[in-house]
Amino acid sequence: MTIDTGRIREDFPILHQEVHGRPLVYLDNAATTQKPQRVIDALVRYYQRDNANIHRGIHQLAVRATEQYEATRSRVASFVNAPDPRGIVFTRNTSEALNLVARTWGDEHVGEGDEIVLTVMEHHSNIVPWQLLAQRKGACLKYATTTPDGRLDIDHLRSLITPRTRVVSVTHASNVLGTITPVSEIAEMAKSVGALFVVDAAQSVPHMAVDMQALGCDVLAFSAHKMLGPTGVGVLCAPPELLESLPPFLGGGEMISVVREDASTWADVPHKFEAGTPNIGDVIALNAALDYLEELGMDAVREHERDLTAYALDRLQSFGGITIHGPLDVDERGGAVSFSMDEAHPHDVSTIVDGHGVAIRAGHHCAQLLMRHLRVPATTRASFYLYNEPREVDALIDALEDVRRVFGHASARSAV
Amino acid sequence: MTIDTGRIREDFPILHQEVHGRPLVYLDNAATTQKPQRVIDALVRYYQRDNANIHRGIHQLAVRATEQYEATRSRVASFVNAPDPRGIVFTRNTSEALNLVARTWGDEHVGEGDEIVLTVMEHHSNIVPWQLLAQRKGACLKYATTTPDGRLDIDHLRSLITPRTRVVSVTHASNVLGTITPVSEIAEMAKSVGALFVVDAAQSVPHMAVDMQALGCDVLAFSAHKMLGPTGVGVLCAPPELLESLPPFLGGGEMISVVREDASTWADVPHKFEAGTPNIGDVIALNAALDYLEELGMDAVREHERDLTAYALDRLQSFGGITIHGPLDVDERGGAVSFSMDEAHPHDVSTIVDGHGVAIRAGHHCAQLLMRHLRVPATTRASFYLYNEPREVDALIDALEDVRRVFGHASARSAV
Amino acid sequence: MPVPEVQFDELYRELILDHYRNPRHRGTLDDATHHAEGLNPTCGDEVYIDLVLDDETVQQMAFEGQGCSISQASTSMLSDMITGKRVSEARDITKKFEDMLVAGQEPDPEIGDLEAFQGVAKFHARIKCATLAAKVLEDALESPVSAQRGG
Amino acid sequence: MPVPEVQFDELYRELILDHYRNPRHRGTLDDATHHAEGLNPTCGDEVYIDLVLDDETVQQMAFEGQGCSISQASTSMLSDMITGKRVSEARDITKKFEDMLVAGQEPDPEIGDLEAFQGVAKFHARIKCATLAAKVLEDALESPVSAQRGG
Ligand SMILES: Cc1ncc(COP(=O)(O)O)c(C=O)c1O
Ligand SMILES: Cc1ncc(COP(=O)(O)O)c(C=O)c1O
Repeated sequence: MTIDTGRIREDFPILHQEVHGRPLVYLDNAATTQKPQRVIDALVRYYQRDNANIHRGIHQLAVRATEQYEATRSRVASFVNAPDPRGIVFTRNTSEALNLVARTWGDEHVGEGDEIVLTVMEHHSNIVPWQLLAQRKGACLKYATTTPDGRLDIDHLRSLITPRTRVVSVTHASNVLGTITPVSEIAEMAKSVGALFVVDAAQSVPHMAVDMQALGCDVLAFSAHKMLGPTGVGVLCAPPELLESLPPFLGGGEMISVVREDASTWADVPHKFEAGTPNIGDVIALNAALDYLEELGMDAVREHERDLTAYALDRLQSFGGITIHGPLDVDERGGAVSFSMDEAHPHDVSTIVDGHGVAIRAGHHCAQLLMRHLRVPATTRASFYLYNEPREVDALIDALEDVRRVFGHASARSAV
Repeated sequence: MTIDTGRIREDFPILHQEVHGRPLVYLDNAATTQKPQRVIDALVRYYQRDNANIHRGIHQLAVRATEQYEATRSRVASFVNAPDPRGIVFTRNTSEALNLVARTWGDEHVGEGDEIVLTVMEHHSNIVPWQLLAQRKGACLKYATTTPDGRLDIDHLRSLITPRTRVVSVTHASNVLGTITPVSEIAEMAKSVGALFVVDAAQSVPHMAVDMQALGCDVLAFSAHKMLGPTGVGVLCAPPELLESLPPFLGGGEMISVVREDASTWADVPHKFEAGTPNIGDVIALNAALDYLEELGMDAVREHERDLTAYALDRLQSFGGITIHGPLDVDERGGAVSFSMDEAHPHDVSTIVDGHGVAIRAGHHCAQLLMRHLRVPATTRASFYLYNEPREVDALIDALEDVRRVFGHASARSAV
Repeated sequence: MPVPEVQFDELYRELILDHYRNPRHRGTLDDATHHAEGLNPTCGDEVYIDLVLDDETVQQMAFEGQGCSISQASTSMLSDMITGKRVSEARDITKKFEDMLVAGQEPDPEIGDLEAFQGVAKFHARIKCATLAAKVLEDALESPVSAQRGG
Repeated sequence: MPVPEVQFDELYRELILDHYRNPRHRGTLDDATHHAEGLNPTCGDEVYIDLVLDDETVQQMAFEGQGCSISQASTSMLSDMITGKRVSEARDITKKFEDMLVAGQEPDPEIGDLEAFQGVAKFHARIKCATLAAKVLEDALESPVSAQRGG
């Protein structure tokens, strides 16, 4: 099955607008994706028909809301082939999921002199929680580097893993380089020293079929808003036994069993990790996003993005004066394409491109370590999703020509 | 200005449905409130027109989303008269806001033998985070009791405050008893010993005009979903200087300034406390809820609920065989009315009442300490909001008659 | 007052209300050989079960607890049903009772009066009230008192 | 290729591009009496400013930094503008420059060439790029080097 973007784009009302008098070309999907009408309808339906607080209510609305909320949990588990729905915790976003693991598992199992292995291409959300843990515990952080062509240097990663390694946490797909990492291989390295293996799947689960058990990771984290779902929902997946062994993260309503004056006992997982009223409406709407993705098929999504990425890499390379950061082989990468233009800073590129209705991102992409590693202050990034079309790549290239006109003009003049 | 529920109910699509063949009567507003079409429209508009990740984007959608997100922050600050929008942090819910304070301020300032003063009527969300803190630090918890008529025993509270008191955290309005607490008076007690004064305003901000600076508290916490807003947004209000002095809570994107391999520096408040992609859509929709409330006027909302509560207390008292928990004077209470029926357990009451289309709540209401204090296993609770009408109280009373028929019938029969 | 669509008589069968009003086997057993307790955190129902097991047979059962009619009546009725039965039969009855409630199966004749709870299956928020006793009983059958004291 | 609706020539005025290509006063000052640095965390722009203040006058200014055309050109142009001015005048210019950008006010004649940045006020995401130099300069004017070394 292939993706018919003509039909698909009908489902995304936001795409049918003009920006600065030009049709919107949305190429900032690594930051967040747009939502199909079906997801918006799910929100509307929830608030117009079923809204109630969950878990404790006996009345009809509470029963309906609870059943729909829990249905998303089961659906998420099967979407990534997690071992058990009881191992699915809804957080605000990927960042919170990673913090949860660092706070609970980390504080229990990481001690002075222990090692946490990351990579230089991690998003800040997969760095800072571990830094804070390392500071609390006197542990140390090690970063695997990348190869000159932008892949993960797996030999370097292997050399960092020692018997003192307690946590290995890596991104499954880089939000800057696009690089897909060999997660199963890393899983074995982590397992061989008994380290917890965490995968930041924020950029993989939305774009390809991910089977958590096949990957062999202990923890998988991702965000609904990057996969057609609403903002405000993150997912933490782990085996329920792992979660059961952890101390609580946030305290409050819903996560307790018995509260006494001096101490309390905890509810069963996953509720133990969902303190207070959850983001019920958005969790329920996530189910509609998963519906949408499953109907298309994640393999078709992957194939579509691979083709589009190949086309984009091609056009950028033949444009000239552009450095592409990350692998050029589309089998080793996802659809986030970062580049630098000789004549202009990424922010200037982004401003001019925006003037053409083309939304891309410029900056450090929450990956300052990688920027330093690449020796660039920032990059320009275009990132694709299932509704993007080759003509949108063309629109980007046209806009880049305008960047060259504005900035090239200046250099021509200054040469006079 | 008074509230015209006839007109208002037009704005709430969910209210116009039948449940079990009877018109829905929604009296579970302390758990969560329903949403006016305007709030639903704001969500739809955001996802159909403006959706983008905020703060780092240069393109049009990112600019629009960022401006609307920050506009809600300013609006929230003025809604509760907080000292500065930079002191408004968006969390998932009240529970997370309270955990944030306990983790950051608590871990910095509370030590062994220090005291944390709460009340027996606190929601678990205002107990468990402090218990976890006390356990981490070897601090001790003290609980102010209630008077026999269900008010806070202010003399008892005063007697608990000592020079070792580091935190005083109390609810502004009880979600079980309805009781409104004398917050300004408690603020002075807390200030006199230099304790941090935290107010759980989850049940007050939605129902009455709250002026944070007039109350004199350091921290105010509440939830959007209890005040016409979507699920998934909580608010923490504090002076920006207080927040600046705190260590970070969650680490990740958006909350950093510079990330280096071994350590990082933090963004300015409030961003330092908003790690990762926030719940952008729902924060923006909260603004529409505040619009709605401000147009009605919080004094009118309060008056409407007071009248309705008076009517409900009256009808329940004259029903007979019912014990009302909490003050009977409507000037000292909000619209959460808990009661026990002689002949039936709250869950049985709730099931039968639901059969009449009336949504109420039964259970411990996340207030197990209070249940023990009241010597009841659970209570039945009806709670009102701006769209409720006296005829809905009548519907509840009719349903309670059916409870009496079912359970009274049995006792009559067993007497044969 | 119009009669509601929901048939409460299906849920609150006379037999259930009778066990709620007049619980059988309520109390504790000084010579209990097995014991377990359980709590339904979502609604606060509590059940404590004492058993005297002898020769693979349930000689006696007693319970304490608090909660709604469904949780208390089901415990009472279960105690009636299993007293004098072999442990394996008690397990069987408990399992079939749960199957009726959770999986919505037609009641097995073996569960006797417990079929009165069949209506609960339709009230999703109340199923846990009815399965609490079953869970605690299953637990008690596995939990010798001496082991608890020793542990 | 159709011409876009947005008038980039308003933003990228020739004078700005010229300062970006050929920054004035770039470097450091060994005998700096005042110093400050600033970072725009949302976009990574960096500016470092050295000053020699003497007799309440800005004798010299030099800067280093990296970032977009707006952040670097504005620093360059500011350095041109304030060199030789009294400290109070430098503050005044800086303030008026910010007023134009943030408050959207008409440029005060006193800010001279800096009025080239007026177009930035319409590009909300870029205002911070232009105010960075102003903020770091204000900071530098208050930050004697000796105090920093001492502190
Ligand atoms: C008084 C009080 N505090 C705190 C909370 C917790 O709010 P949330 O579940 O939104 O975190 C509630 C809501 O149930 C409440 O009524
Ligand atoms: C690889 C990666 N990890 C983590 C995150 C953080 O996701 P969120 O902002 O939803 O917490 C992102 C999103 O920017 C990402 O691309």
